[in-house]
Amino acid sequence: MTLQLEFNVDRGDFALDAKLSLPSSGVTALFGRSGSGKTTLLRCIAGLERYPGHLSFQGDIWQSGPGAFVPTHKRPLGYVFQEASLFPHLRVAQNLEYGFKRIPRGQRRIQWDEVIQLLGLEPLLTRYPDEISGGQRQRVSLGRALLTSPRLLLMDEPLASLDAASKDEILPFLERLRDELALPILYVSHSLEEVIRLADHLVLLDDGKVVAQGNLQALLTARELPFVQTETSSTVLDARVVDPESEDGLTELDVGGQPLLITRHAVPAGLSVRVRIMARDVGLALAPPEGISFLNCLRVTLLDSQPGITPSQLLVRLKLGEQIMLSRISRRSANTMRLQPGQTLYALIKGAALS
Amino acid sequence: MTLQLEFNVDRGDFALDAKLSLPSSGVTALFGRSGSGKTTLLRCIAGLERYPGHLSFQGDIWQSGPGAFVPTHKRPLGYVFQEASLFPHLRVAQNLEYGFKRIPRGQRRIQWDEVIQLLGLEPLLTRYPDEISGGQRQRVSLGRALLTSPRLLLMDEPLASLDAASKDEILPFLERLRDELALPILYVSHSLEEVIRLADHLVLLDDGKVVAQGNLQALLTARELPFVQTETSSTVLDARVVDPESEDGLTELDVGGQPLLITRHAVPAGLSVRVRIMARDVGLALAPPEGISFLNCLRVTLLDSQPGITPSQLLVRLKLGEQIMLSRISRRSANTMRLQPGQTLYALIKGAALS
Amino acid sequence: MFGLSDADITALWITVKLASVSTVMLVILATPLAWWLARTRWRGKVMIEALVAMPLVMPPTVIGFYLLVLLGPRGWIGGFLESIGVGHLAFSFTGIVIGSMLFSVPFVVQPLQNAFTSAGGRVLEVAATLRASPMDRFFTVILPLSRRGFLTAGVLSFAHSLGEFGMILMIGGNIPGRTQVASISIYNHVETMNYSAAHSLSLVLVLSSFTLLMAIFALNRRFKVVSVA
Amino acid sequence: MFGLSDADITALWITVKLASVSTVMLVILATPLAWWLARTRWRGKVMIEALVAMPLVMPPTVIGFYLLVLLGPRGWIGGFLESIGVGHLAFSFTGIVIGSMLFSVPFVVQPLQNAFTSAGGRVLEVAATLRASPMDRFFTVILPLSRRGFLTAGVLSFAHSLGEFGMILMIGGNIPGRTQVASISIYNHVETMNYSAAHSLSLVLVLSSFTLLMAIFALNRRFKVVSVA
Amino acid sequence: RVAVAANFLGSMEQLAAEFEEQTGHDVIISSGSSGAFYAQIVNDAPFDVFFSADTQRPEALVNEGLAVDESRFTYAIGVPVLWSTHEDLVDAQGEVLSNGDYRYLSVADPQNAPYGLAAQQVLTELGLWDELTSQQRVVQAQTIGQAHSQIASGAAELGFVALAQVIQEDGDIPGSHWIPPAEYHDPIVQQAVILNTAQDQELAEEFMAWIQGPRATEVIEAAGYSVP
Ligand SMILES: Nc1ncnc2c1ncn2[C@@H]1O[C@H](COP(=O)(O)OP(=O)(O)OP(=O)(O)O)[C@@H](O)[C@H]1O
Ligand SMILES: Nc1ncnc2c1ncn2[C@@H]1O[C@H](COP(=O)(O)OP(=O)(O)OP(=O)(O)O)[C@@H](O)[C@H]1O
Ligand SMILES: [Mg+2]
Ligand SMILES: [Mg+2]
Repeated sequence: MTLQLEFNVDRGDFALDAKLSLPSSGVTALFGRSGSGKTTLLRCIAGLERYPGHLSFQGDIWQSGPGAFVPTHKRPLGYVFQEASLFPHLRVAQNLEYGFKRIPRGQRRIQWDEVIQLLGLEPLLTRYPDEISGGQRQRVSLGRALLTSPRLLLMDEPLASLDAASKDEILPFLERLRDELALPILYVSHSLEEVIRLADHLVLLDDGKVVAQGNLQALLTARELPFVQTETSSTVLDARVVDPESEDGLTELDVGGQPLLITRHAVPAGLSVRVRIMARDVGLALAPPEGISFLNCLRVTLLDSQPGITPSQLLVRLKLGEQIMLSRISRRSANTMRLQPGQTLYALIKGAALS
Repeated sequence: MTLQLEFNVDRGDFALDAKLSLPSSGVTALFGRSGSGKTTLLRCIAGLERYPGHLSFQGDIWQSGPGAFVPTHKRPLGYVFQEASLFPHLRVAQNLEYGFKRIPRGQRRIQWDEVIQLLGLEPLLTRYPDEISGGQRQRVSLGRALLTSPRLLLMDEPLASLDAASKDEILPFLERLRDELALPILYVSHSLEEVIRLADHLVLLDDGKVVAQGNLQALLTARELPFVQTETSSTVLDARVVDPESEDGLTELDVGGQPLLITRHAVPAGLSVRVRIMARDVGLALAPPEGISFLNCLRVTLLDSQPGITPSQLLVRLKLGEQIMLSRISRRSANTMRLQPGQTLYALIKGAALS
Repeated sequence: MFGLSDADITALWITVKLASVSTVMLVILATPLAWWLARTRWRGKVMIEALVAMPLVMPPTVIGFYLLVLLGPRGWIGGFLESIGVGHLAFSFTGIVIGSMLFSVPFVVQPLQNAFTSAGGRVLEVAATLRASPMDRFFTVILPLSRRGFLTAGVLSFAHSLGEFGMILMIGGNIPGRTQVASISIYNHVETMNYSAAHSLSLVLVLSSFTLLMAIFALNRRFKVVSVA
Repeated sequence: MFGLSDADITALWITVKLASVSTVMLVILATPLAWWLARTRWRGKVMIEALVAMPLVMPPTVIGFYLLVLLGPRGWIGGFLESIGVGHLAFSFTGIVIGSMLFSVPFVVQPLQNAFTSAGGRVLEVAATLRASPMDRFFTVILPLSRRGFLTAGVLSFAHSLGEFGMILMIGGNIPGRTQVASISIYNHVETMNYSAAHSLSLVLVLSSFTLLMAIFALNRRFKVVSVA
Repeated sequence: RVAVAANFLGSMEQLAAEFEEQTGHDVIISSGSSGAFYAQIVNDAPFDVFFSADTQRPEALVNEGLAVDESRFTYAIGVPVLWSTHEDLVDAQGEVLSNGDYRYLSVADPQNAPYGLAAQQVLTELGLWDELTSQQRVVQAQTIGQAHSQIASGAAELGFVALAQVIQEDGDIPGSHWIPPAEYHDPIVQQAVILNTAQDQELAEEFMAWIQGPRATEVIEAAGYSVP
């Protein structure tokens, strides 16, 4: 565990009590409603607010008791603020250089050209912040933080005002940073899509309290947590690559002994991967159907069911080998099919994605 | 057509050429990549930028030639800025009152209490803008614009930094405004979800050019537009309410003579409604399958197919009566099923929503 | 009180009146100018900006001299006023108010211009979309955001009017009860080597203005510090 | 040139030197004070703020008098310097620089404090996360964003040093070539009814400072106007 | 309303008080520099009589028709004195000037203060002026009031001031002093004049007459001036 923290913020109306241990690499998503304390927590970690607490990163103590407090500029972190907050007196290039210049050449793990190119900043370099668009500002701000080659990256909704296409360009870059540099990232986002795609761990805040923290997969399917009840509720399954180059642009995986086909990815055979499946993409059948466009049909056991987000729906938990998968179906279908716990069913999976 | 506009912005690097006619009520979504000119267009409409062009709203000329230019404060519009931009010296309540006070009592069509309650602003009223969270600021900014009871509402990503739950509270409110006040809204958003839910019309900008504009339904399924090729590509179908209070919390509709079940809505029987169906939620079968959890199974004719967003996928256009519906299936399934244009198929629809 | 003579007390009273009246009037008059300077893109504005600083460059007595000529019965302004029966302005309270104002122009215009420059921008646009007319915007957005600028302008101008005497002496003529201000009295006490009277009057002036300023600054602290950035 | 005597030209030169040296030094010294005032939350800071305005409240000659006592051989400072063999500061260029600086303190501290107050906030936090130390942040963020404050501080202080003479005369002793400044010459010309000489020297002073200021303001325009808000 | 040169202000206050007591008239005194008064009077300053520190300005006012010629008279002749706060610095012959151990000698500005001019003449007579100025040892004050301050503060060890400034009520002079011989310098003649703008010419004349009377002369002489 890399980042150990415990903070007690008391602002009268609002109190944050957070005690967390975050892993030394990978992305931890910070999730919670507006006003639940996500930004406050990031600010405490960055040392921008000083409240009673304890904080250590990779063995270095950053804050402890009233005495020990490493000032922000000595913490090797990158912070993407919720509002872009560019330096208004500096051009985009100078904004980007600001942190870059302050990192000794030998410690630069993220390269200038790479960031510029991936974030599409080239045409903006000579502009001033008030001469670029909102999304462009956000990209510059992201680039600026990355160029300090941080050892810990704090991101407060870095992609909120970006269009889908830009996101699709930037997310793989963040994934690469996460994987290649083993850079721990704390990521605030309201988009479950983004979180599921990037995050390994998840911290759920509610009104300043940590409601849950842990493995993404476990939390997404936990009955008592709200994730199962959202439009985008999903499952993440562990799988093994069987044939990366199957026909029709597909890759074949093995999930608990059964084949699962996904869009082709350049992954070596034998690799363990994680697959994300949204509950809404999973249909159920009593017997494996024929002449139907669903690519995957997995044999599962019905675990239990609970009301879904609307009265017409049910959320069903299925057991696939040792793993749990969610399916959202209509109450009417469940009745028609006479579903019972323990029953063997066939899960028809429309889409699955590597995560 | 209420809002007629034509602008020619030339900023050297960037040129915006927009000629639009927008309807007198309903929501028009402004869609486009980061830097495509959405904000610029809104600013021109609000009169915050003055570029050569012509602009009239409900018959009033707001800008015409070099002479006629109605200043911003005389245009009865509400503007939600991309960055919340609250008055830093005023408390939240005073921020909200700022515009409200300036509207004669008789012209107030949107009530104070309603806005405060719906946006959950009550606990924030006595705070200053730098004492509330990012999402809270965004809500205040939205409330502030609404409280001027505008006759035209311009919104630049008003919900970007809000969590799903907050959005789910606010969107119905916006829908009500749209419907009850017949308030024309110009809505910038990167979330196709939001757009599909709210918008009737759509304007697609690319690098300052209007690539397409028109009916949402038509644009979403137009082959040449990028919408069909997104993760969330959808169809909007016209339907008629048959039985609003069917069993199991469902409402029964009629689409081109076939029944369609959706989550129950309080709509009177006989009403014409629009139903949104995402391409990814539509599976295909050669024959109506049995013992399966899909509620809806509609008979359709295959129109054509095109490559999907990944090589493993196909995007299929289906004819349902006179309407067109999209389905996204895997190439492998298409091969297995030997799909041919003109073939009769059964569309298995997982989820459908009134829009 | 502190061994001040009646004349000294009268002089103190006139000083305070002079400083208050000229500060208030100057701030009111300079605000539109500063606003215009902060907003205009006219290239010639640098001329006006430089001009604004000019009163500082000239020795007070010399300014006083030129003002005397201008406001006196043979000057343009004084002569005109004389001809319409109002009477010229030299040696009158109005005269020293004008002089004092002229002299404080740079202290008022510059801080206000700065404040207006940084208070502008986005919030003004927001206010416009909320139906505030330009005037309305100025009073409800710019003014409150420029509070510190006004504070500085007021303090510098007030304090400077208290201490200035060379120019006031010249156009005011040091007439007791009308244009004799405390600073001239102090000057006279020093000139006539009446050092103890000079000390006590100085002390009163300094202590009272110190207290006043402290009160103003303390009051200012009670407002929200709005750091726009 | 404009009928100026050699003495006048020397005086002009000393004036410019005095104004430049004292402005530069004052700005350097006042910056930390203004920064501290802008940042501290100490309740007693209002005292310091009020104190800063005090030099304005006193008539220049009177300040000059007290300074003379302080810097002269029997004063604390002068006495100390005398005892270590440096010599007291009355009637020296250093003395008038100190006087001039003291006198301009409010013009420099106030605008800088304002500028620093509004330049703070979020961008400072951003700079900290980009590894800039407090010093570094001050120089790379606060200073550039406070450009207009520095401009005002510099202009007011410079111009005021040009025009001030009551105090300079008192502690400087009007020694030609050392402490005789142009404003004294103008004053003398007026006093001795040598009005034409007064006019031309005034004109030179005003024109040259006008040109200088205009150049400065014009230069300033070439920077980006950063309206933080 | 009396406009009086600053160096005579102290005496004038005393005189005015006595005059008020004797006649019951109010006297309003404005003090300032003679040069400023001249400029003001030219611009219709509301004064009745003007007590200048010199002769040129009353003369100039008369020439310009702003003052009553017949009323011009010398009310006092100033006595310059070389003075120091040190008990033994200034010797009875003033030789300290040439061989004394001092760094600064303060004089009023010769260009506009008559005492300054007198001091310059004394030093020139002694052949020291050029030497001292070139050594930058002469410091000039705006007025003799300032010169006095410079000497009193010790910043200048000695300097020329008016006898009236240093003489105490009992006739003593603190520190050490030397009164240079009157022939070393032009007399410092201070003249007064009634202005044409005087509101009450007769009252002004009465006041001027009183100033020339024996009681006033006594006061003026006690203050350190000589009266013709
Ligand atoms: N300076 C402040 N003073 C007092 N309360 C504050 C201050 N800043 C934030 N708060 C309050 O603290 C709570 C947590 O704020 P925080 O910014 O951490 O929320 P958040 O989780 O980041 O929300 P969002 O998603 O809207 O950005 C909110 O209720 C907010 O109103
Ligand atoms: N003041 C300006 N001067 C010059 N160019 C500008 C200015 N403001 C914006 N631009 C450029 O104009 C283009 C359109 O900007 P605009 O803000 O309208 O984009 P947008 O569609 O709102 O993007 P986003 O989704 O990122 O907010 C961008 O390329 C931007 O860089
Ligand atoms: Mg936040
Ligand atoms: Mg935008």
